[in-house]
Amino acid sequence: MSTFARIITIFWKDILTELRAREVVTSVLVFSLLVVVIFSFAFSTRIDTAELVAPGILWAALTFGGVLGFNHTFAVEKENSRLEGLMLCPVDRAVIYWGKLAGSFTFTMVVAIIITPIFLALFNLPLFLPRLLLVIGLASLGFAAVGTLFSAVAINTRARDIMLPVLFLPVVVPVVVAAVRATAVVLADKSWSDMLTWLQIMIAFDIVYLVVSTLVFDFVVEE
Amino acid sequence: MNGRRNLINNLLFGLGLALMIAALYMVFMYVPTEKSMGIVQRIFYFHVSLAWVSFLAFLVTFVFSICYLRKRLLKWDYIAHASAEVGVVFTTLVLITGPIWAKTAWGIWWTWDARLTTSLVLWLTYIAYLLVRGYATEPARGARFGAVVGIVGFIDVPIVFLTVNVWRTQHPTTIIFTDGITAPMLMTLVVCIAAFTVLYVLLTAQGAGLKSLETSIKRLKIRRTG
Amino acid sequence: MSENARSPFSWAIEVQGLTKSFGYHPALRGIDLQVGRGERLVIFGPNGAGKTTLVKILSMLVRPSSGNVWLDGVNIRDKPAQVRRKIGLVGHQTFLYDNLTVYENLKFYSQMYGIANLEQRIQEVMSWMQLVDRRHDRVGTLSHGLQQRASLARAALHRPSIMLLDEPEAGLDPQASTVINDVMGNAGGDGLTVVMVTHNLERGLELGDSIVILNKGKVAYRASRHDIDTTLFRQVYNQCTETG
Amino acid sequence: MEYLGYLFAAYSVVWAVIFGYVLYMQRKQKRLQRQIEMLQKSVASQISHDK
Repeated sequence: MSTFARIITIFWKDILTELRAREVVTSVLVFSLLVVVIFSFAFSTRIDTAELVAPGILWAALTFGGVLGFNHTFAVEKENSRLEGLMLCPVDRAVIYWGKLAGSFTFTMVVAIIITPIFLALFNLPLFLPRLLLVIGLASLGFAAVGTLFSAVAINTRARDIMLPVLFLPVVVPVVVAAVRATAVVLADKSWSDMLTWLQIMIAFDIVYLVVSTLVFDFVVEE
Repeated sequence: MNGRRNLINNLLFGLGLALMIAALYMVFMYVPTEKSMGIVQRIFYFHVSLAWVSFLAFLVTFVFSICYLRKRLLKWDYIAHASAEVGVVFTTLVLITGPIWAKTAWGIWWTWDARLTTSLVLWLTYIAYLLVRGYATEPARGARFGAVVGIVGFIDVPIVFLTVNVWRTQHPTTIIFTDGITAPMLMTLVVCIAAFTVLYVLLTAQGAGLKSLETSIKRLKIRRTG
Repeated sequence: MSENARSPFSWAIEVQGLTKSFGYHPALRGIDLQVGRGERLVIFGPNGAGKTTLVKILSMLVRPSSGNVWLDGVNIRDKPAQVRRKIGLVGHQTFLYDNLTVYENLKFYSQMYGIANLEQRIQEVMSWMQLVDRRHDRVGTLSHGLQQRASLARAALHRPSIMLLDEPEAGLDPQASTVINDVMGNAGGDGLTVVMVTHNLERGLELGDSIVILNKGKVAYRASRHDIDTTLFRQVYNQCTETG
Repeated sequence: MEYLGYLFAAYSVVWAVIFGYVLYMQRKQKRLQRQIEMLQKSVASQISHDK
């Protein structure tokens, strides 16, 4: 069986477990919504200022939600020593990374796709913004690339719930900045060329982190 | 071997001391006061030297992290770890002296300029590096995780810099000198950077030596107690 | 040359000068060991003797600090994927996903191992472990003994030539114990080599062709079943467990 | 010249922190030295004990 088929196997296993347990998506969804609500109060948002603060609030919610979700990525494998079971399989360690990455990327996307329309409605912004989907996709990929790697690091530390955000947040600063700016461009209905730089930054970040994580993942999981 | 190492250490120490005295002399006596900003501009020499050397420290951590993961020799890890520690201390100083200078030069403590933001992110990343080592369930794991963070975190630096640069296009950094940098200023800066580089090398070597000693002692203790 | 290539008629497991330390703690301090094909080796030893570490190195979950390991004549450093196919491991835990059914778990692992005719093979191992009527139960709902049997099924899926059992009897029901007897009994016949770590002296002595006592990361005693000196064995074992 | 205080503050902080770090390393070294002495003693006592 090919490498790709094995990545899909791990991915499908994660989807199936998530469909049964509904642990990750539900909790992340609720948490992200709460962040949106709290930030709206914190900035005492009115409709006329919405466009200014909205991108920031959306991405704060998705970033913190992401941290919560990625905590789960490898915590699931730690139970029952399942990670050892995976490690026994005659596959390249990068396959395990990509399989887990596919799962966490999907969960991040699902949460973002549900949260964003709710969020836009709450702030009386236009709901149908196809360009936003591209921004969400690129940012989620960057989040998942870093989050999956650091999730595997964090599960083998004490105080692992704290370790993940401490590792994850500084590194994803470029993605957060780029996603906020690109979202602002979309909300203000400006042209493609205005968001091009931000999209490029996200693409560069995604590629760099997918490559580097693939290379170093081996050292994270191998004793 | 040990004797030679001691000699090198003493020579470096002497050199460092001489350079540091020279640097202080140049900063306070030799270099003329910059016209537009006045005397406070003299913070610049140490501030910039510290920033450069902390960047060098993280570069060393990056390189030795890669070496450690390839060969798994503990001595590479000691150097990477010690270097990151010194880097964090120096970056902390950059983040303290920066605002003091900024307050007088620009009238604000902090601005989300590319350099400042990058330094802050760098500082947070290497705090995470030290934390992940401290919280790892085994020292061998800590070394591996540290190396991974040391690599991934360092690669982030140019991306952060680029991003923040585009994000905030107005640069306060362009108005450091109204007349451009003069020869005495450049000389002073070079001597300061040299002094801090030597200090960095001394501190890192000392730190790595301590880590190596600590490990041998722990191993001996375990062997004795069974 | 001799470092890497071994003749095809070599040992099933050959370990040379193996050491492993976790940070400051030496877990293994120089192990030399040969296990023949079809041999059933039982490893005893007090807690912290390095038994689990040894098993984890043999199953390539942990990489050695120094020394060499050959499985079926292949150095484990050289061809990890090829070596991993030879190994079946039953550890302290099942490695199974509670939310998936027995069948789904086995299917997941078959796909990861790239097993041909996987439906047929899953059917085979399930009937061997008497799990067929529980195939659509989620693993989380099964008793500990049944879970352990599912774990054995998982380990046997890819027809490993070397089966590593790390205290498989912990919390096992009698029926599952007979399955282990079965595994151990089958060994040799179809060339299956078994290494079992256990605390149960009687069963270990009864099932093993040869036995090893590990203590403080070293081999303290080694004998085959035929020439085992029971009094010496007891003496060494008691000594180890007292000081350990 | 009112900014002289700032200049003074900046340089004092630099020296204080570097000095603190050196002190921290020195204390660590002393602690390790003590541990070595303890180990030496225990080795010595064991050797005399064995005799």
